[in-house]
Amino acid sequence: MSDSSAIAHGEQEAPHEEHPSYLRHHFESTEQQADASNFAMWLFLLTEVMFFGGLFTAYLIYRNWYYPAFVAGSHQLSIPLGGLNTLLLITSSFTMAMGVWCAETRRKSGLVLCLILTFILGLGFLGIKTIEYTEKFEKHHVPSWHYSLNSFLNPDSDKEARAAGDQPLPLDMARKTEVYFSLYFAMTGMHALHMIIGIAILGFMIFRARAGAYTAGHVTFVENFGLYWHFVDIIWIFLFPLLYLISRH
Amino acid sequence: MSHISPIIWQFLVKWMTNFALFPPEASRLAPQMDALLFFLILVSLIGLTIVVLLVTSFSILYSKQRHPVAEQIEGSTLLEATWTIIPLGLFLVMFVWGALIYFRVYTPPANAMNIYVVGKQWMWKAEHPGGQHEINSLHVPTGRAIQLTLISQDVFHSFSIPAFRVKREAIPGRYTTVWFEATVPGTYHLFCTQYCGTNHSQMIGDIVVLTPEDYRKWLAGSTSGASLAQNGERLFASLSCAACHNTRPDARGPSLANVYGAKLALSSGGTVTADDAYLREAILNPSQHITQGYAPIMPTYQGQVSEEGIIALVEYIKNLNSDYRIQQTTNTVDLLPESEGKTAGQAPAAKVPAAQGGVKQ
Amino acid sequence: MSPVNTIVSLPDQSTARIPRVNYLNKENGLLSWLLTGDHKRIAILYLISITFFFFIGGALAGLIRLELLTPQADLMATDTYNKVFSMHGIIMIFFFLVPSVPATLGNFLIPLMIGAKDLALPKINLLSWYLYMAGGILAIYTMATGGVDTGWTFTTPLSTHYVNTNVLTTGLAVFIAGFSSIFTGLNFIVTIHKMRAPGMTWFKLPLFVWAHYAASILMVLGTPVLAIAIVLVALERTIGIGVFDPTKGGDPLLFQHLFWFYSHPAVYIMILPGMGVISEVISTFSRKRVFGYTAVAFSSVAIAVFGFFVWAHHMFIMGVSNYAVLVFSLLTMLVAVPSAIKIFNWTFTLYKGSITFETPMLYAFGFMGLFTIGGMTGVFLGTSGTDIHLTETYFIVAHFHFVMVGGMLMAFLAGIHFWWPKMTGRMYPEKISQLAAVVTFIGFNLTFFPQFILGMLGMPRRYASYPPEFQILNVFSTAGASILGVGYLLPVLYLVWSLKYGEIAGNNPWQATGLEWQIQSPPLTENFVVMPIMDHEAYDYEWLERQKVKEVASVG
Amino acid sequence: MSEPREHEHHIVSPKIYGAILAALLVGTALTVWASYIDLGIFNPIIALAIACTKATLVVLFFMHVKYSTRLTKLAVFAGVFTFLILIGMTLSDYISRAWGTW
Repeated sequence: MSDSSAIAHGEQEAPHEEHPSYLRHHFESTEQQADASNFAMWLFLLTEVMFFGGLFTAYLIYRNWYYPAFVAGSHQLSIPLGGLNTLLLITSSFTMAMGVWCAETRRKSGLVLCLILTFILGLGFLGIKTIEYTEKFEKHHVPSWHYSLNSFLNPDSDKEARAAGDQPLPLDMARKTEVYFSLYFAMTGMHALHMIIGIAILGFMIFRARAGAYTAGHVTFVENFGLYWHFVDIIWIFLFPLLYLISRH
Repeated sequence: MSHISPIIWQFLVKWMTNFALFPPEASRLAPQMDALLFFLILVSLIGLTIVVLLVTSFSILYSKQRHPVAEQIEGSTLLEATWTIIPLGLFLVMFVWGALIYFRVYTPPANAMNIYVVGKQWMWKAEHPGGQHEINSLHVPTGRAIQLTLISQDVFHSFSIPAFRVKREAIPGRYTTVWFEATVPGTYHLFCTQYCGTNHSQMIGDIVVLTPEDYRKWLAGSTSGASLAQNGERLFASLSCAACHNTRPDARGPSLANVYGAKLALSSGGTVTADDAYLREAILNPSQHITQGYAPIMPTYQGQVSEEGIIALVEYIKNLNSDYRIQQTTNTVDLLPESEGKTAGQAPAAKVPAAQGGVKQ
Repeated sequence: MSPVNTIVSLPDQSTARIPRVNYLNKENGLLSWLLTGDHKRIAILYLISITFFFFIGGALAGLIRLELLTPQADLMATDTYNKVFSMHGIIMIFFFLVPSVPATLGNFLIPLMIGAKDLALPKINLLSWYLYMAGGILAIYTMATGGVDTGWTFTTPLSTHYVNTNVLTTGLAVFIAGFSSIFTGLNFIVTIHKMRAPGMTWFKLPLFVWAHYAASILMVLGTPVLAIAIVLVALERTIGIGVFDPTKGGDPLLFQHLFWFYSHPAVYIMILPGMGVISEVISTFSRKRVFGYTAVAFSSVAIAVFGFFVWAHHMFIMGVSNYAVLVFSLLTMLVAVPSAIKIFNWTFTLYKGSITFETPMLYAFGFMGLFTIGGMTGVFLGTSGTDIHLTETYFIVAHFHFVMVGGMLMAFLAGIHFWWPKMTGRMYPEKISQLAAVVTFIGFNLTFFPQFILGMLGMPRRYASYPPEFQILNVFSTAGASILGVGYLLPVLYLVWSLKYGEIAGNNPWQATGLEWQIQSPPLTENFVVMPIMDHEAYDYEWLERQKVKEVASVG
Repeated sequence: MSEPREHEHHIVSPKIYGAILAALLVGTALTVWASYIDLGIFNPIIALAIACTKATLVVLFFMHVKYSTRLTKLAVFAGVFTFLILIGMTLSDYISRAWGTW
């Protein structure tokens, strides 16, 4: 039987020099490998865009239908906390970008520092999110969870609503705030889930980075994680104005 | 297509119906739908025949025995353009033709007699304007445009009458409409075609098409005493709607007389036509439907009135519209049981314009 | 030399041997399979598991047909029937049709066809198989512990508030399987972009690869929308958020928008790879380059792109706005055109060819006939007027079974027979497999053609009992299903038999031109010993002849 | 093998990262500030415009798309495009439902 060289004009590969240990057998060059995994990461982010796309579609429809309820619901959120979270997340995106730069320029301690900072900022974000969620829980603004319309029917009895100068909503519209909070929890919840996954991976990366895994020329993993982290940041960049900043004047 | 040869057409449809290959045609719309269906079947058959003929003849002509060496052909832009443009043209014809029929099925004529249908797991409840209730059956007269206003109490259902070629989804929380005009007396299938849970396949019933005389008898025999609008009036009073919706100059709510079908200016800006769907929404979600010049003080009745109750209210409000009342009365006068004596003679004459009203052949 | 009515050329059976080293025997032991990164081994894993799920789904289909033998619900209670058809749909769609050709044949062949050593992301590839298995086992588990009766469409508010079966676990199973599909598609796209051999330009790619590329785009961009729709259903069912709940102000139609945004492109995910198989088979057995290669390649991409614009044609009578119906109906007509182009291009590939009728070709002919019917009846449903009468009846059932079973399953079987020698190194038995192809075709038509008439008559789908006048056609259908069952069992038997007793196939039994046929069968784990260089067009049979002449010359 | 790379792997300098961070922070402040002013219909438009600008900055610089191959740019474009189809075509139904029957 003929062997697999049946293609007569296959070109004999140049006897290759020692491969870097991270080059997997089926790639021809490290560049091809890096390219491929980078592109794969981008495709994965496309699926994430569409995943959140469904939520944004729902948001747009109901915001058009139940605008007063969305305004009143939005006024229950705290801009200082939301704004602080935006700052934390944007800064963590910056430290992550710096981390990638450190890895590219082979600065091990810089990379570890950046990753730890990102880790802490991410945890801070989740901490504040927890505070916000707890507040919603205490005020019975979690859909279906003894959901209370009090803040919307009697805004004077409610600190946030009074501060925003809300007028009482009619009962039928007040009920629609549940749709707002459904979307609020679905959107921020899905976002927080992505944050938790990201932070878990970050923790793993910090250990590997201290062992010098990413500063030996193979930075794909850090780069790809960076893409993921920035994507999560972008989602928040949209969530913040859409959920927190409806008609604040 | 029916104009090509009515005789062949009749033969075709009768024959196929007889052999249970095709449902009976029992509405004015059915032949129009069937014309398009036969066109589609014809195009499909021709297309399929072309493909099968070509494949078979090529297989015979160019089998390896007869044609040992293949001739390499790159392709042919002209041929490919042909089988891009011809199907596209045919599909566009189908699109236009189909869209015309679609409009016809879902655009009831103005003078149609309205019957309300509520779907719930697992039955159909029909409410006639005269107050007759039916479950899992629907009695309709021939020669009269009937509009169904459908709503579901729980999940999606679908009201399907194959013999009339009509079907419409009953949606929770929203009215949908469909109309038909039955032509042949008889009993036809009513199916729920949208899967709706355990007893989906038992959510079936009969559409009983009666001649106007029989229908009159049926109406007289199954009346419940009060018409739908009268039920609505009673409900209107018991919910104290008239406390605000009255004609006094200091009324807190707009008067509902002649509101049905009117263009209303809303306080949120914009205008809206007050149709059935609007009236229902205004009862359940009033704050989004405040008429200009009134304060948003109306409470919601969500959870306090059943779908049947809302239907009665809507019918009552519709009947406050003098045009609507007059039109419905003149339209259905020959069908009212008590009018048997005086209109029996002129009924056929009155029927013709009504029958011609909706559908242009 | 060779018989006139076949192109099969096998090596001398007395001396031929399966290559000593190949991907099947490189490593041994169960673990070497379960931890493999080799795309060919993963393809085999997929093939075995997909066959398993196919027969589970098939058994459920058998139960459905048996129940419908009589007008009353006498074999099982209506709620059992509802669970059976729901699980039939879920298993067949998410665990058979979506992964069928891509995950088995695509996985096996794409690297071979483009001259790569493996898919770009072997570990992700293995992960996607594990996800598929996790989803599949969860689906079987839900079936064993009570099943689900929402239908495969999970329509709200039925699925969120009105049934008390295992919606959550089934949803989770579909969710997981969805990610398996996303990873497969992602892997294909990266591989096709980044791993092509030198000289393998886009327009030298086999059409099989083009079709998979188009399908992969749909997998990557469509599936996540299904995922979020399922997540929202799950949240609505568990904690009661109000996104789809009409009593809380949500719109149940929104769920259908999101669901069909995936599930309509999903039918193209299912059919496009099948079209890829048909292109290869028809070209090989008529010894001709595919007629209008570029048109066929671009029609795949056109189907993928337009596929995203037409989803609301599933909702014509559901209360979407009439204007939207117009737009979506028109776009549906446009997406029908590329399919018509493909059918005619395949037909004209036969013109002036040199045709032989081995089993894959018979299946391909079956595909062309049945897919033409399936496609044309799709136009009945895309035409908004006739859709009113035909939707939600057995016409729909017949239509998508013609496309999915008559189209995709025929293509799958064509592909399995076509590449069986490459995958195993042995030929399947020709006569009995031709018989199986014919039996399948007859059984299929007998099963599903009566359902078109049932649909015309108005018999609704998903009915456990039906008016007695529909019985005769249902009896025909059930009778056909039993023939169809035989047609599907036969290949399993003789293909397994051929693993040990089949003739040795040699490198290129069909004299085909793809790169995968130029290497040993079964291939080495690393596919190519030397990096192949693509210096000829796809489907260049003259190049193949020259190669043979050269080989003879060099040996002589 | 693959498309010829248009650029060698480009390393973005920390200075640019710093500038982007500053721009993002300013954008955040701006969007909060703008939300307190009554601009009528323009409130959501401005909020979205700022968010889109910020997202674009992140994509171009933090995610290196500005220095990436055409393929990556195409992928980003495809994602945005499909996202817009999902939103646009779904909304087309919801918007035209309000137009009434005909």
